[in-house]
Amino acid sequence: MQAEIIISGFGGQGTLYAGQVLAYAAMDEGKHVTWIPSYGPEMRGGTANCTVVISDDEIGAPTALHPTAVIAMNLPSLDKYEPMIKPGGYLVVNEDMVNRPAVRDDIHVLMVPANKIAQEIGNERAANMVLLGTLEGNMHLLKEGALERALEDHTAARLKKFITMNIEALHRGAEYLAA
Amino acid sequence: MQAEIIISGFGGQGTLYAGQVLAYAAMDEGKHVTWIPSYGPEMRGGTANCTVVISDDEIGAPTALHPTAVIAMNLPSLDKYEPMIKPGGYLVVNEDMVNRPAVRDDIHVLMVPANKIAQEIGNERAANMVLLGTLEGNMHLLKEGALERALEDHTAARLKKFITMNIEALHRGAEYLAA
Amino acid sequence: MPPKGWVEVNELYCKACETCVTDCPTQALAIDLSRLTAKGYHPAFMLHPEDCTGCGICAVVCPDAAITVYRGVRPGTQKEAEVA
Amino acid sequence: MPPKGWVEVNELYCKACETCVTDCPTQALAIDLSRLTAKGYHPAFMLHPEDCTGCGICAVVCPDAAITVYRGVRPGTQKEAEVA
Amino acid sequence: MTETDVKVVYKRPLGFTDRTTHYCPGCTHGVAHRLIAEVLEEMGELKNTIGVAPVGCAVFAYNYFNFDFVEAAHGRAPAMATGIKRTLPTKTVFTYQGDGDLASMGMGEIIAAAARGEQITVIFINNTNYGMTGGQMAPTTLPGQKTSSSPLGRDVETQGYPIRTAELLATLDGAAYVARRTLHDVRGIRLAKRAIRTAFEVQKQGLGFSMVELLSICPTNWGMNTENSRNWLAEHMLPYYPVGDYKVSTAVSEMKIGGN
Amino acid sequence: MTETDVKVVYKRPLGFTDRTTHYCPGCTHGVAHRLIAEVLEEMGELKNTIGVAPVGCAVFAYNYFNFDFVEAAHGRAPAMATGIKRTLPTKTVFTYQGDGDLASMGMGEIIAAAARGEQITVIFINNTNYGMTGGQMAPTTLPGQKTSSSPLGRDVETQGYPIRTAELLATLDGAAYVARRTLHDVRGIRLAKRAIRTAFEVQKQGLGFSMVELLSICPTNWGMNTENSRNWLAEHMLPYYPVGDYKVSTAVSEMKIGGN
Amino acid sequence: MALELIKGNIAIAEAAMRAGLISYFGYPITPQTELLEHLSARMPELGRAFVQAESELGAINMVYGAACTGLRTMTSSSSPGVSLMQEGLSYISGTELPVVIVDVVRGGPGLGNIAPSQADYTQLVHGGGHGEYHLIVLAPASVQEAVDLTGMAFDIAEKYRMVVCLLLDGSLGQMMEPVELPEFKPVRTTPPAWAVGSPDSKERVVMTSINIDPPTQERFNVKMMTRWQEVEKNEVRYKGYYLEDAEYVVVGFGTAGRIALSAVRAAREQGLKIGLLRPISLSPFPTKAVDELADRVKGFLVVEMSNGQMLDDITSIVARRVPVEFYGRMGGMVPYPDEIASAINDLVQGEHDVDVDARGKWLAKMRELVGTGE
Amino acid sequence: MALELIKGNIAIAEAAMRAGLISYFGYPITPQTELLEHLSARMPELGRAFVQAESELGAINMVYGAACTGLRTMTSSSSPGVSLMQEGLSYISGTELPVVIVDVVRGGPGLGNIAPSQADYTQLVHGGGHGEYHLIVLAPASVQEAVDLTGMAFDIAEKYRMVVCLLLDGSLGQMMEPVELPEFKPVRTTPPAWAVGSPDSKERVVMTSINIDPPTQERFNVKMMTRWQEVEKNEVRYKGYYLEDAEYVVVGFGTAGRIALSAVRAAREQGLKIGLLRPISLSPFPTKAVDELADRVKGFLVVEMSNGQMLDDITSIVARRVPVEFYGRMGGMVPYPDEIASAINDLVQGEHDVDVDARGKWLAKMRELVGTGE
Ligand SMILES: Cc1ncc(C[n+]2csc(CCOP(=O)(O)OP(=O)(O)O)c2C)c(N)n1
Ligand SMILES: Cc1ncc(C[n+]2csc(CCOP(=O)(O)OP(=O)(O)O)c2C)c(N)n1
Ligand code: SF4
Ligand code: SF4
Ligand code: SF4
Ligand code: SF4
Ligand code: SF4
Ligand code: SF4
Ligand SMILES: [Mg+2]
Ligand SMILES: [Mg+2]
Repeated sequence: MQAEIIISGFGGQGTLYAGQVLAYAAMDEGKHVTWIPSYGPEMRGGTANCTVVISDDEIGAPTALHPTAVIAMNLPSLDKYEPMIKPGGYLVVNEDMVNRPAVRDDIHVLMVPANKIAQEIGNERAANMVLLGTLEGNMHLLKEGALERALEDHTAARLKKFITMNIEALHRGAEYLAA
Repeated sequence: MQAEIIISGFGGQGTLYAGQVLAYAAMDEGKHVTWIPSYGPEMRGGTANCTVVISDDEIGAPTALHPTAVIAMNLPSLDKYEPMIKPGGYLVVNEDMVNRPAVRDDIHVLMVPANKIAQEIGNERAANMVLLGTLEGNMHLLKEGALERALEDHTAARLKKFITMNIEALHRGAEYLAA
Repeated sequence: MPPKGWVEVNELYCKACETCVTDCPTQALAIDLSRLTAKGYHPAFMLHPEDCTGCGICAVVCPDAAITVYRGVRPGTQKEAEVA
Repeated sequence: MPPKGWVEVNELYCKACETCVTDCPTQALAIDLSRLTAKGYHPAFMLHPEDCTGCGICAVVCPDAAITVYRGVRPGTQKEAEVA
Repeated sequence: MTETDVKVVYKRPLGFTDRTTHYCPGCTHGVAHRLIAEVLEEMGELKNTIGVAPVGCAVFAYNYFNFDFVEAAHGRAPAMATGIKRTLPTKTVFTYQGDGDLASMGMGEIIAAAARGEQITVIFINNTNYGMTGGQMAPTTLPGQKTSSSPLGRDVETQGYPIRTAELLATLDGAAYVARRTLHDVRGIRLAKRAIRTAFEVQKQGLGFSMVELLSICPTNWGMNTENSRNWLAEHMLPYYPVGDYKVSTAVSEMKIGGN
Repeated sequence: MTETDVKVVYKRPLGFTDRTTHYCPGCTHGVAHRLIAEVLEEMGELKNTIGVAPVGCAVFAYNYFNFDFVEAAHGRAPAMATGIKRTLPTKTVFTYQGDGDLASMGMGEIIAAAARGEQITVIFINNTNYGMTGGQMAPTTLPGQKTSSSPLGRDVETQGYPIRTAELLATLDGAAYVARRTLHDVRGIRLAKRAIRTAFEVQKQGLGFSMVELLSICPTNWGMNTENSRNWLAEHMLPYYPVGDYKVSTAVSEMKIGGN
Repeated sequence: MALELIKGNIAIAEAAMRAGLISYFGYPITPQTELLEHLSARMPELGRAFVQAESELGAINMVYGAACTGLRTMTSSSSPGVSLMQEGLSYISGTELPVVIVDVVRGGPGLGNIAPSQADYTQLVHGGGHGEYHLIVLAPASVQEAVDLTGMAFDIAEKYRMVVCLLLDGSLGQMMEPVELPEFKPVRTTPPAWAVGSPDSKERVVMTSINIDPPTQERFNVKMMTRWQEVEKNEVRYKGYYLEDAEYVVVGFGTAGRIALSAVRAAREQGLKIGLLRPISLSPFPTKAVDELADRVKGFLVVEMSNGQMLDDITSIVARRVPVEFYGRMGGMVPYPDEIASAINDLVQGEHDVDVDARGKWLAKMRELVGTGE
Repeated sequence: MALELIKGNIAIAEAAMRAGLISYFGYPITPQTELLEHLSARMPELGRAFVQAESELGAINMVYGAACTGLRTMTSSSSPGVSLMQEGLSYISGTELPVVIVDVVRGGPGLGNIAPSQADYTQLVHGGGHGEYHLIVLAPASVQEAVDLTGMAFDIAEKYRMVVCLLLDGSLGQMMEPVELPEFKPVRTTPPAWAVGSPDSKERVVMTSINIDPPTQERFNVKMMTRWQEVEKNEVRYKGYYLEDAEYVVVGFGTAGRIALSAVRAAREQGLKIGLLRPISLSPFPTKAVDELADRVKGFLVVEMSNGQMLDDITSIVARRVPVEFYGRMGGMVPYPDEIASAINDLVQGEHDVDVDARGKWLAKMRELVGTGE
């Protein structure tokens, strides 16, 4: 088993962090995992994305031209990555940040109003966790509760206070299931 | 025809300049010629030597392990170069600066009291020209008067006043003929 | 009537840094939270055009050369002002 | 009798720069043109040992740490002095 | 008052291209750029100028100025400017450098250029950190100031003291004009512009090396908004880096600036 | 007075090996060496010292001192000394550098070390030229002075002005003690020794960076005998490079020097 | 030990400290800066030396000084900064000192960009500084390998008193992977007898790279080259994948090597007999391994994130026995496995010409693929 | 024209001025200093720019700036100084600028000494700086050739907008030979249209080596490599001696090449069919010439004043067709013709093994000859 997941959005939307949560969870389950960001000269603004590869085996390339799944947190990410997803793969879209539906019909598409949901649970910045929840809720890359445990085990002390909210976000996201 | 001449002594004895006079003379006769100094970190003191190669042909090595001729202006130079001279070659020694005769008997040895002669003609620093005169007087590397013409044609303006004395030194040196 | 002025904020350049807003001596400027520029910023705009003296301070402090300052009365607004 | 001194010039180090000669306040030192050191220099020496005060100036200025300075009377010379 | 009385008090300088900058919102690199463009426009030097960009946040400066530009290796802008100026002595040549670039990596080059009295102008942006690489300690970082490579605050015992560059260069005989100004408020900016004008005039009149150090904010790496950054500059930087003229050679003090 | 009254007023310092130096006759590099050796002997630091030799005429300094030594790349001695001192903070570490080495090639390193308040001592030989390579112009070459690369005399218009290094470094907060002395006469040498002692004490007591600039003669490249060289130094160098203390931090001024 | 998810840059920093790093000297440069930043916090905590140098020149010469004490020292940088260290590396080598340096390579030449690259291969492997010397160059392909090689680098550096360089591309510096960090080693804090400042040395110690007398310098160079023969004998490292029955072999190191692994796996799934040789020590190079393969395989494909700097070495070893083809991306571009897979297909299906100008062929393809910007 | 007897260093300085040198920036270092000193007097006389830079870093970056104006510029140095220029050379190459640099090589590594050497071959030929770029490297073997190549260097540099480096060893810099200096060329004083400060350019000109976008950088690199193919096609230079009927060929450049000539002549006098190939352009290398010889001769002897840096290139080209042997001196030692003659004899009489480890064999011999100093 090997899965390649790209999480992409604006800087500040927490795409890199979402990828790390996924990577931690995979690591804790004994999987091979890589997390690699795109890094650019402009430290701020612009896009920020990362690729997480999860595998039962030693991982070769830490990037993928045809990823298994993509979380697109804004329109440019949707435009860029939708065409690249492996047939049969997953596309999770932050519906609140795009103005069009997905066009591919050979993949699983999940449109999630992540900003709204995050606002409902009290913090718009948790949209990344909502989408991650949707991804895992559909793909079952890891064991039940793995992401939640990763949040609990790997959140830095000063951020512990956000754990509950983030777990809630994961759960709300997981409720979105592909048709 | 190719001849390799090493001129060696203390810094300040004018060995490099003697080599240049020889090289100029050879050049003016249309010969191929190279002049190469040994150069060291200690700008002053220590030994100073140069190798002049004169040839009818394009010159390969500008140095020689077994030179055709050596002018040794002091004892270390005599010690170092005497053994290297090609059999049948020439060794011109500044007798005033060494405390031993030459030992080789398969070469032409010329012991010249160059300092004394130079003093006689008014400048101890002309010892180099005395020895060069001896060398050329015996080896006839170039046409008659070539060194004198080189001195006349290539002496820098501010040194012109020494030309007559240097020519005299050449002549006095040339009087020393190998037995 | 004191010399009047107005400014234009070029939204291509404005990055919503608020420097002009802070420094305008008459509080004529504000950030327009209702709009986003192409670059994704809420641009500065003239909240109180009537207060602008055309002093040029906003332009002097603007790090993005986004502001043009005019002195006189804004064409078009003159009439409105007269009507009012 | 004023305190007397003498110096020794180590010829291994002396390079005949004449600094000590120039600076000796009593002109006790000179360059020995009659001799050459192993390095080929005419070394400094005490031309007027009787004038040396042992002030140490020559050693302070010597760039080659060639000079040892003693105060007192040179062993051996004492007797001569007495004889004289 | 009629519509024909309308006067443009301020507009974007001709020395700028129409590209938007990559600088963070509020960053006073932009102000420094603008002042240079204004001065060169006023002096009629836009067509006669060659700029030298540094490695630092201003690495893309050449995109924003509307005249010839070259891009130097980190710290070497003064050497590069020297090469240009010696080759084309009638051109106006300036370097634009950050504090990491000029006062750390390129300290050798700036001192040599100033000592040589190189006829170039240097615009030096002191923002107390390495902006471009993410806010590491610079030679200008204040004692106790936290940066990404002085996480507990600059400890002068192990990390040394800030360098006051204007004061340092002012000791050199080749430096004709060395001044420090600030960009944190409107008065500072106006005075900065005058200093920049003087510096370029010094070059035009062949009076020697000129440099203007500009205190500048870095909201992003300082972790403050624009307003707080400007206040922080006033409160912390100004006392350590007083604005003023540190070197005005006799020739410069007698210089007449024409026009405008 | 009897033979037992004999007292050694001066002898070759213990800090020297018995090798003869390669310096030209009269060259005051030798005097500087001797003073260092004397001071370290007096301080009891001979066994605790690591010297850093430069590239320049003093490149072989390590042959003459009787303690641990390293040889730096041209200009980089302060960086190398920093590496040693940070690794072995209880050692006495000093660099010995010429004016080409320190004030040209290594200007970046010396300023950074001084600004860092690096706990090292720098002995800086100003002989107004590059001795080792045959007498080219140095940053310290005087206006009008002829050298092999300023054959018509240093033209300040194109070749710039001399750098007054002590004054320059004195502006830095990390520099605790910066002084200039001369080696051209006995009084100067005595004062130089005292300054060198102070500089090493500053290091020993951890008060910061210390440097002594020593005006030195180069008879060979100046083309004069020793005596004329010493006079030339007094006449031409002293006015341009006045001896004096350029920086004495408060802590240093309160420092007590024990012994001898 | 527990696994941790760490970035390559930070993993190397941690591994170095655990290997007994006493002093670090560096200068910020992307994509290496986190290494420096991490140590700026951690080294003082441990009471060890951290200095942000004034420049890479400063950094390498501080390391030079620190290495003269024989205690573990390191610097890190990225391409332009490493160019500035060339003089220092030659000096350090000429003084026989143990030093570890890290080059997190970015796109070049010149200022270039900060994206991943492997184009400092020749600079490090064949010597970017003056005179005769060698660096030992190790190229990890994963964060764990970076950690392991960092510890080993210090040991090897000390064993031979040479410079050991870790060469990794920017992406490996930025990538997070689970790693097991080693325990903290006991740290040497007193200089060994050969070093300056040692309490154990009988005579005073002088550390220098000058040999003003050419015969002495030549003897030294003979000694160093003899030592290098030892290194070539003992320190070759590489990893082979599917080599036993391989008909064609892909050669790639670091990130290019691991990306190639994906492509090789895909080829195996297609039934192609492809193997992968991933050099870990680039200097000394696994010459013998390539040599032996050249006797039994049908061809090679060299994959690099550069214009084929290792390619030249492979071509030289293979010596026209079988064709050597090349696929590289330059200037900060990272190949996808698919690109390598298609290059594998070209190799397998292509005509076998041992005289092939691999670089010329590839370049022609690149001109079509990406153009020349003209 | 009259012949003059001039030192290599000064001849190059004169030739550069006559070729239209507008600006020179340099820093003193033995054995190159006379070049700088000569220009310090002559350039101001001609109203041209001479600056003694603060360092080689300063010098190369001044040259970088001057080259941006498109007017002829040059620097010169020796080994350690050239190491310091590596960053600059990468930048200049990445900005496509015409520059001439002179490296009068001395014994290394490190501070080494100031005696003649050729050990900067890899540094210059294979690239001592970061990223993908090439220098054109020319190696004269006589003062006249140095003069001729200097003029040509400027032309080639401009033709390709690349760095051209003259590599000579210290002895050639110090040697006097009769030379014919060229006439003064008319000098370009206004920047061409591609350069900054040009009156002819329609748009403003920006000179930079940054391509922050990797695809752009990659396109640039493809363009530069394509240009390099042109250079390889057009600019290969070498001189052959007695090659027609040669059974064995000696390969050596610069001073080593001319010393080899003496040895080859001696061998011919003994009746041995020995030829000499003397590469003049080291980069691009006369690959084809060696390749063709490898098809018809019985063996090669490579002669260098280094540890065999060109040897690796010859070995690669010959690709085991015939044996390649090596004779080198290091650390400032200059071989005598007699030594090379005896190496020729060994080659002719030795056993023919194409797998010979030429460097290993030579090194073993060197250990006997000069020892390791241990
Ligand atoms: C040789 C080299 N070293 C390091 C770097 C990385 N680098 C890029 S910008 C920069 C610092 C810039 O800081 P500063 O000059 O203060 O400019 P700012 O970004 O603050 O305006 C550094 C270290 C580089 N590009 N080249
Ligand atoms: C990188 C480098 N550049 C240049 C040199 C050549 N070089 C050796 S000594 C020296 C100048 C030394 O002058 P200074 O520091 O004044 O010392 P002095 O000889 O006058 O005591 C130079 C330029 C070198 N060794 N290395
Ligand atoms: S100062 Fe300029 S950029 Fe900032 S908000 Fe005002 S107009 Fe916009
Ligand atoms: S011109 Fe003056 S008054 Fe008008 S908006 Fe700008 S700052 Fe305010
Ligand atoms: S000062 Fe020293 S070296 Fe000079 S002459 Fe006197 S003893 Fe000799
Ligand atoms: S000790 Fe004083 S008096 Fe005696 S020789 Fe020396 S300088 Fe002269
Ligand atoms: S990082 Fe700092 S200096 Fe750089 S653009 Fe942003 S605010 Fe300005
Ligand atoms: S060249 Fe000058 S500095 Fe060097 S040893 Fe001789 S006199 Fe002293
Ligand atoms: Mg900054
Ligand atoms: Mg000097």
